[in-house]
Amino acid sequence: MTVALWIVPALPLAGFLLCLLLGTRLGKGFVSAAGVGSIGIATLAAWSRLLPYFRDGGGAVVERIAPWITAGNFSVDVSFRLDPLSALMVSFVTFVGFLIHLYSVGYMKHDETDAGYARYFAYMNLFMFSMLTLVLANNFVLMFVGWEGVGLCSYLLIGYYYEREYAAAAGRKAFVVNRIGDFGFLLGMFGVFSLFGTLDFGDVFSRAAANPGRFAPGLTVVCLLLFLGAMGKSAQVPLHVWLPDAMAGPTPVSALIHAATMVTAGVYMVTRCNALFRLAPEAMAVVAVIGGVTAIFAAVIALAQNDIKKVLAYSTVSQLGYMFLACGVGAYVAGMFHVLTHAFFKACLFLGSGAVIHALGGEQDMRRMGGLAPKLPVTYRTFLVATLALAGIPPLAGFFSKDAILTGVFAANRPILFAVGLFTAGLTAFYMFRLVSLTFSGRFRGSAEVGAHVHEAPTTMTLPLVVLAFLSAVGGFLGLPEVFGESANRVAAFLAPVFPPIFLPGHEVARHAVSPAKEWILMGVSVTVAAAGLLLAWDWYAKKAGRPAERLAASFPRLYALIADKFRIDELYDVLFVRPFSWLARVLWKVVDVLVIDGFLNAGAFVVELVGDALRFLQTGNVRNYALTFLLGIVALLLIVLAG
Amino acid sequence: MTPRLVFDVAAGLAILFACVMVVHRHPVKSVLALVVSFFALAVTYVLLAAPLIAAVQVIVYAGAILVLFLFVLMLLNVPEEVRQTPDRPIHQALSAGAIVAFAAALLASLRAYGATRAAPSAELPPGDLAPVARLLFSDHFLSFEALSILLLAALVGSFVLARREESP
Amino acid sequence: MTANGIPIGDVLLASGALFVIGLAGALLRRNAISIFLAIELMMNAANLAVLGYAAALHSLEGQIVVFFVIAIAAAEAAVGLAIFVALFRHTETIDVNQINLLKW
Amino acid sequence: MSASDVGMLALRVLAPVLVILIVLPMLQWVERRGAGLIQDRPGPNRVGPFGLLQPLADVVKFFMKEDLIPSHADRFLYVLAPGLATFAALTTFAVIPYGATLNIRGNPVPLVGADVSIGILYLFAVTSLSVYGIVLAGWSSNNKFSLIGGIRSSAQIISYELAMTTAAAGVILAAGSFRLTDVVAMQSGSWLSLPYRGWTVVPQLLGFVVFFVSAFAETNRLPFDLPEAEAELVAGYHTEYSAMKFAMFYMAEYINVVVASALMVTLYFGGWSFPGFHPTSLGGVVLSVLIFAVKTAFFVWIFMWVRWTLPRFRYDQLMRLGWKALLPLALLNLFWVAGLVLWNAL
Repeated sequence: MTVALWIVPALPLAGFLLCLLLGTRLGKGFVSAAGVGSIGIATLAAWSRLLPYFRDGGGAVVERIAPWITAGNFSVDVSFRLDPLSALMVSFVTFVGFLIHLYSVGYMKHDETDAGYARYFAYMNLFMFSMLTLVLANNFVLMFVGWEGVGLCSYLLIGYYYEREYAAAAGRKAFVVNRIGDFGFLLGMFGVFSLFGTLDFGDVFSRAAANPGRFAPGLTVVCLLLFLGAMGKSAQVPLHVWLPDAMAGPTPVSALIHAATMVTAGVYMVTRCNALFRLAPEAMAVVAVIGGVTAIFAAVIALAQNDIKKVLAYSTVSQLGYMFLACGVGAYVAGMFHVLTHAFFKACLFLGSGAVIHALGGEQDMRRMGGLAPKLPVTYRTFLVATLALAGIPPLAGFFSKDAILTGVFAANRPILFAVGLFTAGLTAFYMFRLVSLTFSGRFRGSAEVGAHVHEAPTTMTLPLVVLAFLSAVGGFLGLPEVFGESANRVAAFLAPVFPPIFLPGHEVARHAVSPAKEWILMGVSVTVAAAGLLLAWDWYAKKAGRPAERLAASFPRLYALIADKFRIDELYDVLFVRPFSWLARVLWKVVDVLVIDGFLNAGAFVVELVGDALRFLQTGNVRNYALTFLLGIVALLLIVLAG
Repeated sequence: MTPRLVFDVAAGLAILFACVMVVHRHPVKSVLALVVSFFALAVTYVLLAAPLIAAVQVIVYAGAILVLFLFVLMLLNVPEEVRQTPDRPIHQALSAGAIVAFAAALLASLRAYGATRAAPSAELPPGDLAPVARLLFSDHFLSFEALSILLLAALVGSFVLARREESP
Repeated sequence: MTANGIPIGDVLLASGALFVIGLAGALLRRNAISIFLAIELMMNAANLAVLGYAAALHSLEGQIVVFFVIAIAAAEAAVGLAIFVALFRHTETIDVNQINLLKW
Repeated sequence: MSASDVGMLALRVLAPVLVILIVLPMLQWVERRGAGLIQDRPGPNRVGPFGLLQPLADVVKFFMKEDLIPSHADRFLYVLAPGLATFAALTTFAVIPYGATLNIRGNPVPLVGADVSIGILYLFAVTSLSVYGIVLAGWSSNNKFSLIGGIRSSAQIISYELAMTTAAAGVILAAGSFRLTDVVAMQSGSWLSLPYRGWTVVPQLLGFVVFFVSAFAETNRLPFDLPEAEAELVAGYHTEYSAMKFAMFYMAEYINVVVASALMVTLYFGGWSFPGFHPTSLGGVVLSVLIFAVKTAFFVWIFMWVRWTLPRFRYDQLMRLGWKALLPLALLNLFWVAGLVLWNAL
């Protein structure tokens, strides 16, 4: 039996409605069953469809549910699309989503009231619905619905602890920054429609591929606008500021939304539109540069952060930069592959950090951690595996995906970007091992009281950790480099249909751009760099308890302060945008609203009052007076009629 | 007795008792005068080939509405209107003037338009009910149903209005 | 001429007379119920005119109209009298000169 | 209109009225003797054989008594009220057919006062006017018992008129006419045919029951004689009346009983008709009048029988019965009849 595609997003939607409407009344047991169960069933449903698809491969399957908007020659359907790209996304979105929901049961159980618990799972289910809609959409409009849906859920879940001022502010910030990106996406969508006359993915891409010369000129702008949307969603410089703050939400939220799935929607969208981007080399260049800058910029900031989740957040930003770097140089497969592996290990890292925070009763500052390895054995081991994967140590997943990206950049003949990527790889290894060292090795630096209560997380939390760690370890074998054989890169082979051949001079998809020898050398270099960063961090923080770093920071105090303050981007925005707007708003309020608008109203009211004061003497309350007046009016009318 | 004569007598009675109704200071007597007036009107309706309306006039107006008036008057035990020292003389004078003006205007317009605008017609067959009923339940069916809802609303409304407020 | 040899002008005259009488009652009486009665009379005067025209024009629609007017008068009387009962309970009078609560 | 026509008309109208006026005193005798029978006592038996002349003696007494008018009463209305009551009761007879069609020199003469097309409407119109007699009597007496009796009566009559009219609407629906001769004609056919042409009481038993009960309330008879409930209101609206005026109320009540009975016979029991009986000759017509009289007498007797058998209702029970039981039942009956008519069963 084939499961219809719409079932997959519909199940989380049902879970959302159940949790929302009945959750508070029926209690946590019901919410757990409905919230996690719906995702579980959706995962099963999706995989029952995906397994044959992975086995047999195949082209795009479009399932049309209903016409949605029809106006003139503009028509939009509610229709879902299953092709290798969406299949890949759905496979890990459902699966990782399910694991994180499972983890949430253990993580949220003791913290929240019934109402809060129901709210949490309702939002999470709504998020899953939106994300799956985004991924499975067959046109830009439906994708935008999912796009906005995930943005909304992100906002709601960041502000989940809305009673805390900073959480509410972080949610607001995420929303506002995302709006900038969404604005770009909308404009890009309009551009696509004006260029192609349709918003259906299949039609747009086939038209673009069939007649590249005709559309190429306008596409640069359209692609840049679309990429603006992707920048907002995927936290690329300079719209990256919301993601670190988003850590104010519960940790499973950070893992699911702000690491594994939602933030990669931008990469997914750019990859989905590769047929357009490949026709706009200037836009591609911008994507690559923004990606590279974001990668190194965020990695540098991550070096100096002390909050465990902030480090991971900047790491996420940095890795997203990698993905865009890949897309920008045309290595879409590598980018998507990194999306996949990143989902595994970053989710694992976030969930691991959640376990640590959980164990320490809410403590997030690494300066008050340390020596947790023996107390949290499962968490420590899984965390270590995920860290090694992220750092790019073979044969773990991160190594292969990152190597694919670097190879792609190298092949695209972008030496500066390659250097940036390589250096970032080293930084990544460094800050991740700094994190591991500070957290798990050495001695415990927190208060004795907290230390006494440290305990391993419950099974619902450790099970997802183990599964994700396992996937982080072996996930890389799905996309072995080409040196291992022509068909070793299963991901590339599987995704091939998504990249339609475009016959335009200078735009052929490059294959075998790098010789096997060069490829081996590149691997060696990247492993060396990663290992160097790793060992340095190990040496500084595990063995010497961070003293070299302190010395280094002391010798460049201003630079260190700048990095620790995240290059003061927030402050810059505050001066550039927030304050002028706030000032303008005050002017509008005090002057325009109070004086002009209210003034008009008050003047009108004053006149009415005056007139009313004068006329009220006519209202005697005596019905006979009214009747008499009435009659006099009629007599007058009759006379007019008779005279006329 | 020709119909013409009957009409004149009935209309004359209607007008006469209408005058009595207005002039009489006791409300109960007023109601009774109005009953007679309406009864006479019913007779004119019969002569105008509308026997159904005549019957409805008697049943509803004389039999129900005016009984209701009587009922309320008896319930409230409304006293005779006492003639106070001139009751707002300006109002009375103005009213009288306006009424006279209105009557004159009415008469004038009657002369100008009334009689001439009606199409002359032959003898009307004695009113049969079936065509009226058919019209009522086909063309005016919706209004008829709306009317039933109005009556229900009036029933509920009057009940609510007249209910004695329960003492707290 | 209308049915049974009765001239339409006579019908209208009778109707007009009744209407003016009703008008006088409505304007000059002080008892709320008497005013109400006068209004009923005015309504009947209108009915008479309508029936007169209906007979003259051979139209049954006139009878329908009057039928509806009578039914609505019934509803109006029920509600109006209920209001008077409530009012009388409250103010102990139905002299409209003394019922002038609805003023500024 | 020739003189003989006018004479015929006068005869047609006046004959039943005269008959009733003659029969009325006898009814009183029947009622009192019946009461005696039911209550196991002799009843009037002094004047004449079996007290047969008692009515006559009563009439003489009523004429001879002093006619008092209370000083605080509204004289005009006080005098008008009994006349109004009697008049309203008598005029109802004008439209009830009391016999088959007579054939005089080729001219069919239906035995009915006035065979008008709105016969039943006329009946209800006059019935609704009969309230005035009672209400005015109660009010003009200027006596609290009378007033309460009058108000009760008007409320009662208006309330039950609804149920009664709605029940009768079923008959009108079946006959397709307001004309009472049509109603009788409808019931003088076959009981076995389809559409059914027998007495209406069979298909409309529910309607008849409602009409029957309402008739008691409309005539202010026990068990619904609240307006004159002697235990609480002395004698209700006619407390202050005496002599001939009292006699007129008394007459009005009996006329109403007869009219109600005649109406029930006409609407539900085939009027003057009888299954298998189709009068053509003069003798047949006379027989039809007799049949009508016997049927009516039967119902008159039931009125009396009930009076001496059933206890009185309480006022709120009376109202509740009228509004909450009889009216819905009458509506139900109307739906039932409408269904029958729709499916050509009537």
